[in-house]
Amino acid sequence: MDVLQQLISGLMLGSLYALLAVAFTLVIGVLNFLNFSIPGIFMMGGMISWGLMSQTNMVWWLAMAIALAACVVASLLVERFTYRFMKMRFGDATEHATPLVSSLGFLILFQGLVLIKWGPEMQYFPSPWQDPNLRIGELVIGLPQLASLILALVLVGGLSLLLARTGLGRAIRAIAESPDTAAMLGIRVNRIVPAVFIISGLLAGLAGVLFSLNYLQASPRMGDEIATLAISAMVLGGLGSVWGAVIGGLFLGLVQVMVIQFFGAEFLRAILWGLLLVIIVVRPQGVFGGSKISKGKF
Amino acid sequence: EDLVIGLSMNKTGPLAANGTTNDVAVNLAVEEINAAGGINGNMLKVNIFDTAGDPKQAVTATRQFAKDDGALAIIGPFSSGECRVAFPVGEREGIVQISNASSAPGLTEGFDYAFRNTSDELTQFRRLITAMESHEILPANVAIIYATDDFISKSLGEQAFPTAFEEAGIPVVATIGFQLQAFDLAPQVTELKQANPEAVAIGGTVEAVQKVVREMRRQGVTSRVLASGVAADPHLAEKLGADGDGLLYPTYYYHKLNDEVLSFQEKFAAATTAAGHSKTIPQHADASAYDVVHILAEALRRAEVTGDPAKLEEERDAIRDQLKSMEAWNYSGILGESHFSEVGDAALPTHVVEIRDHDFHLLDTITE
Amino acid sequence: MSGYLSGVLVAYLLNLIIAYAVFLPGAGGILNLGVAGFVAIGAYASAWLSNEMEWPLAVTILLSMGVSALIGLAISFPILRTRGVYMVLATIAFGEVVVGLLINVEAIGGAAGYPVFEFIDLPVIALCTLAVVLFVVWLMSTRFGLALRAIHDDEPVAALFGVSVRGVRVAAFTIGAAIAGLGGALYGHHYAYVDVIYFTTLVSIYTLLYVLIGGVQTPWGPIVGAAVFSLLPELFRGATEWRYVFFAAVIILIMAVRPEGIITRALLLRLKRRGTIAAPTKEAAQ
Amino acid sequence: MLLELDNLHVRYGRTEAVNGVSLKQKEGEIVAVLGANGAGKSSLLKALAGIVTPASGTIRYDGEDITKLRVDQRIDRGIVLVPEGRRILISLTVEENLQLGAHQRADRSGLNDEIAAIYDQFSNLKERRHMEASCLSGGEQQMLAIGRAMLAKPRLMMLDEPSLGLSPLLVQQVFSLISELNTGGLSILLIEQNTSMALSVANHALLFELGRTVMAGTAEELTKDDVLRQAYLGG
Amino acid sequence: MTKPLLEIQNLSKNFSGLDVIRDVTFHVNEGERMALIGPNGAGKTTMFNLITGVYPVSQGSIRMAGEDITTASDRSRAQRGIIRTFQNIRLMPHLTAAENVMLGQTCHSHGIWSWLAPVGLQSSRSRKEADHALEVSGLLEYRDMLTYDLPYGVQKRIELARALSAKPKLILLDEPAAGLNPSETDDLAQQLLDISASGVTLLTVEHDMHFVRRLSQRVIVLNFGSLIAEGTAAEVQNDQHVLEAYLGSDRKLEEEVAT
Ligand SMILES: Nc1ncnc2c1ncn2[C@@H]1O[C@H](COP(=O)(O)OP(=O)(O)OP(=O)(O)O)[C@@H](O)[C@H]1O
Ligand SMILES: Nc1ncnc2c1ncn2[C@@H]1O[C@H](COP(=O)(O)OP(=O)(O)OP(=O)(O)O)[C@@H](O)[C@H]1O
Ligand SMILES: [Mg+2]
Ligand SMILES: [Mg+2]
Repeated sequence: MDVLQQLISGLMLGSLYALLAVAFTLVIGVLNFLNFSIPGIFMMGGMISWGLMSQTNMVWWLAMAIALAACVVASLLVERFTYRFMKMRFGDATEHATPLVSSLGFLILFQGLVLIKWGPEMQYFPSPWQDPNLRIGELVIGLPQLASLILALVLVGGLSLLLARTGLGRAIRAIAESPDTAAMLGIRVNRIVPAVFIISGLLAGLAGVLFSLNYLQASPRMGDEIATLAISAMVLGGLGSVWGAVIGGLFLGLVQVMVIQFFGAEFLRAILWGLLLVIIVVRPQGVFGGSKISKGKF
Repeated sequence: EDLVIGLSMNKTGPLAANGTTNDVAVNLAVEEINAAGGINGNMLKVNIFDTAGDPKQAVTATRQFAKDDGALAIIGPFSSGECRVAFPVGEREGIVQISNASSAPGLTEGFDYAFRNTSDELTQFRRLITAMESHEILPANVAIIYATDDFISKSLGEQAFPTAFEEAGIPVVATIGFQLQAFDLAPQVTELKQANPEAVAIGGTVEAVQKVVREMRRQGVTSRVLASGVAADPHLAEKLGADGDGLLYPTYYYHKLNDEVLSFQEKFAAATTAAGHSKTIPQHADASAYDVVHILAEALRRAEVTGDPAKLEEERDAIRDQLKSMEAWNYSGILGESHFSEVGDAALPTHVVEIRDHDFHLLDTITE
Repeated sequence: MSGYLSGVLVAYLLNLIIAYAVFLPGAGGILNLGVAGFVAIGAYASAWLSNEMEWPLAVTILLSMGVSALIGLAISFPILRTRGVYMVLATIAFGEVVVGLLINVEAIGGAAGYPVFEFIDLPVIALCTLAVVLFVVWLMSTRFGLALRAIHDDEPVAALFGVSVRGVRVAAFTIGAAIAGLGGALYGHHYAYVDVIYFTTLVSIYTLLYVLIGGVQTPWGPIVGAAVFSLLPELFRGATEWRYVFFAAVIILIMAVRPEGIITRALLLRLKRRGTIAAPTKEAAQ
Repeated sequence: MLLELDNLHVRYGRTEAVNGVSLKQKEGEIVAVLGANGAGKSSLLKALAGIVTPASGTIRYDGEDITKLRVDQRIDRGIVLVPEGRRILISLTVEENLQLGAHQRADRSGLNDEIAAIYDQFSNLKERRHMEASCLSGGEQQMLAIGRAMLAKPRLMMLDEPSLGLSPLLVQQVFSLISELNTGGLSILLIEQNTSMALSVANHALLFELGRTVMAGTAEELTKDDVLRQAYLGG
Repeated sequence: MTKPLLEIQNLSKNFSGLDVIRDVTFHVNEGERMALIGPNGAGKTTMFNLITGVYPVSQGSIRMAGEDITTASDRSRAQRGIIRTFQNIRLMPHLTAAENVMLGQTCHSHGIWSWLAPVGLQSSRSRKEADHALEVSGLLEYRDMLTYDLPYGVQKRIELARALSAKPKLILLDEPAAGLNPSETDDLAQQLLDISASGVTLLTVEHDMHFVRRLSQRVIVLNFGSLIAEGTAAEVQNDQHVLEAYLGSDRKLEEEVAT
């Protein structure tokens, strides 16, 4: 029974990694851009929902909708000042380190603003439901986590179809390789790229909301810990492979739970990252990834 | 001549949750002292330095106070990590530093100029057990869960808790670790559940306690929770809601203790609101910082300092000597009657607090 | 010197040393986000050697650089197999493993951190930094530096002109690790305390950030980048909690205006050319 | 008039790449632009395609002022460029590259036949249709670039050095293709280093130097010109 | 007495099942000027990639100056004197023209000191050599400019200067005249003849037959990865297979291209 519970816990934890990993992989796989601001957007999803609910007594669904809208706006802001700006001046945003550095700047900015508004404490996130858990006998499954797993799978299915099958997908891949050439071919780069950022921001924000719902907490630093693991999940899955991101996320969740169970949390860091290091070194292009390797130079 | 005191604080940074309003408390005390005529006719002046929790900046702060500002003494640094690097600097410069919050064991040991207005966790936790014993609510067995990558939490989980439980003859049925920053504690709590303890002692910060308790209740673990002094927080009851029922913790600052404390709270609330803070209820670190100012003022008074730059060195030493012999003062602040021990830790009364029905209740106060 | 200034300066100089540890492999296109791991190794090694062995400081510092370099050398072979973001992650993973291991070694304090008894003050740190700057500037002007920059631009072509790509990359990574070790050793001896939680990936990320802000095309970049990072928040000290918001805004602004870093080769060449144009009479006379 | 340029200027920072060029092209004509390296020929085409914004001057196309239109809007109107340096997307397959050429077309019927026709024209591409374009040889990439532009169904096709890197046989093939397309009614603006080849298919030609037109006339007039012969026809 | 410098024996290369080079045998003599021509996709660039060690060979052998270099590293081939230019220019964009040229000298840097002596200084020997090389090619004015914003023609010339500064025995030129106008092509041909006169062996891939005729003593023709003809330019140009596969049978147009 307990092993089963541990397995479920692992998968559920992994599903949050997966959702965030998909947000990362979209921007990096589609646009070749490691967007460091995503943890900040994730955090805003949770914190803004909390802020609205606790400070203005707004109903939960409205608060979350507004929070998600804010995340989308934030993501577009990042697009405007990193990607678009670079594209306008240099044709290709990803040949430079700018997006990397400025998106990190945005992370600091978002965190700073939230800190000023709400202070650094971890906040209690009120659950709109009596018990947001599915209970089957002794087993407990977090519904928000289940939702993120299903959401991740559905979204990923849709996205991978979109990318592989439609003309839009082709256009996006063209932009990924060379925005300049894509623009020359008449692809509306300035419309498609924001769309990708909107989706990515929405996913990150949603992951943040689901995180808060599940762990009943929100804090200005809630993105820090989960982000590195989401990035790892993405890389493990292979850059730009949306399915890879999901599988990578679930895998990491499971590994994490198993390490804690069998070795203890004090060795989690060394074992988890050691394992990652070995995997990357043995398969330098990700486990499920194609051979596509980010061109990102600086 | 103004008498300058430095305040090394965490206005920003990862630990700002407990540090960000310390300056408000300090200013409150300074205003009171100055309004009452200052110290031997001289006004007290506080210089503030935000270290953002970064030890490097804490060193800069101590240096600035000691060398540039001509400070007589320093309040702070705030955290244990900062104290460790800043205490040696203060020692070299020969200036007193009184930390208002840090509680890692042995921080002040070996330093002549380092003090703190707190004490180690073992003493506090022992008192918690004593209180439980006298109220006949000692558990038959306990489990320990603690953050392995944080010094204080780790010393709680591996030293303070086991020692105290062993002394009281309570068997520990499970010891489980987690990482301070971890947000998902499901696997640990599942393990906890297997051990089925009557009470669970949590070694971790306020946030860690919240996370553990929430996950425990989610998985249906109903054991009583015992927390430590680092988890003391006037918001804890509200943050935990019904999940917090039965939780016990020891603290030096109990925010509902007496009228003196309540009036301090009122002043603090007014001052923080005026300064635009969202946090208006003081925590231990605030109350402690407030007391430290009064302690320092008294030390300055007794040392008959003049603030004359030429005599800075002697006066700094005189302040230290006064603090060393503080037991003789019979000083009492909002944290209660206190003095510094041989090594520089504070000897303060401990209040054991219980959370029931979304609120705090004082179970007992223990002095020895 | 004022205590405040010396405090800020020490922090700047230590940041600068670590910046060069990132810069050197970075000039060859290797992103090292595990640099904090090497800093930690250097800090603990030197602390342990001087605490337990009671060897002279110069010896322990050199040895700690050696230890860091050796580990760098060993890890460089697997890490340099990877590319792009994978390399970023591999180096992050390395840094995390170092922290994850050190925090469990009780002999050097574990999670409690480790006190260091021998003290090093500003003058020595300044001298060491100067040595590092001169060393890197010199190294970048040698054929080794040229090869490194060529590898950054186009690895296969560099190989076709006789550059030992692997050798140069391994050397750059290893020397970077040694410099990081030096930074760590100085850190430990100055602050008299080392604690793994101050050598996490975040430190590496910020270091890379300011190296990139300064620019990786020339060895002068880190000097400016580290200054932006260490001194700018000081300038905004008065703004208290808005301090980091301003700082972030400035970073975004700088990158928008100088996407390849503040100091680029093109900039230096332009300045140089302006210099020669400023003295045209002499050339005309020849 | 299909295309009318009036006093067009293109600048990159301080470099004046196109310096006051005027040009008229009738529907169904082939106009060749000749000139040395760096004369500003490519910059002119880029301005026409909307990739660079002219500093001043106007571009009229079919009577409409298109100076301020976006690239995709110009493609909608049938202005398509085969760029200098091919600009193939190497991570996409050959077929995907071709389809990208047609991605703006509203009418997609018959696209497959058209793609098949391109494969017939350039048999190298057919064999490699599902391979990543990164595998293509230099000349094959050039074929792909031309095929991609054809699939956009242009009215005005602009070719920037189409013969670059092509074998003599293929150069002939491309030029007869140009003639053929032209016979079908397509207007062509051509940049070519292979001056004699260009003049043999063009109706009109311009000679560029430092961003200015220094000579213009019918292809025949220019073929006979001594100065041109000396400099560009290799004696 | 001519002796072979580069010998290609039964060389084959396939990329995941696709035969790109099929059993090709030829040699280049010392001091010779030879051309390699063939239709697009015939495998010419691939041949260069095999000779310089960019790709491993599938079958066959490559010998340089009598030594087998089939499995030698790209770097050691450069050190033996095989240097090339590229069909698509590949200069280092963040290096100045002079530094690009200095990079060419790298294959003759042996010993730790040649790696650790500053080359950036105006007074260093490398720098002087590079300046000299640029001056000879008429490129001195670009010495301290980064190469990415230089005109195409200039970049091509810098690439050649870089190759020459490696003091090659054998230089492989991949479409050196592409994109140049006739007068520029002429200058290039003259420069290459001078280079050849100084004892360097040339192997050129080029589609401009006029240029090939002027430059090359001997021509080999690849088609679908196989060698289909070998001889002087004139001989090859009249070969029926070559006409069909490469030059086209439309003589009139061909003449025009050639003259
Ligand atoms: N993006 C750019 N930035 C700066 N200068 C440029 C840019 N593109 C072209 N130039 C400069 O503008 C001038 C004209 O360039 P353009 O490419 O239009 O000439 P061209 O006639 O097509 O030459 P080529 O025969 O080499 O293709 C040249 O001096 C070139 O260096
Ligand atoms: N890495 C590769 N993978 C698969 N096929 C390849 C690869 N490289 C080249 N090819 C194929 O091999 C053939 C020969 O290519 P190569 O570049 O050698 O031709 P080329 O003779 O130089 O042609 P061109 O004159 O057009 O440059 C081409 O058909 C090309 O598609
Ligand atoms: Mg051009
Ligand atoms: Mg080729």
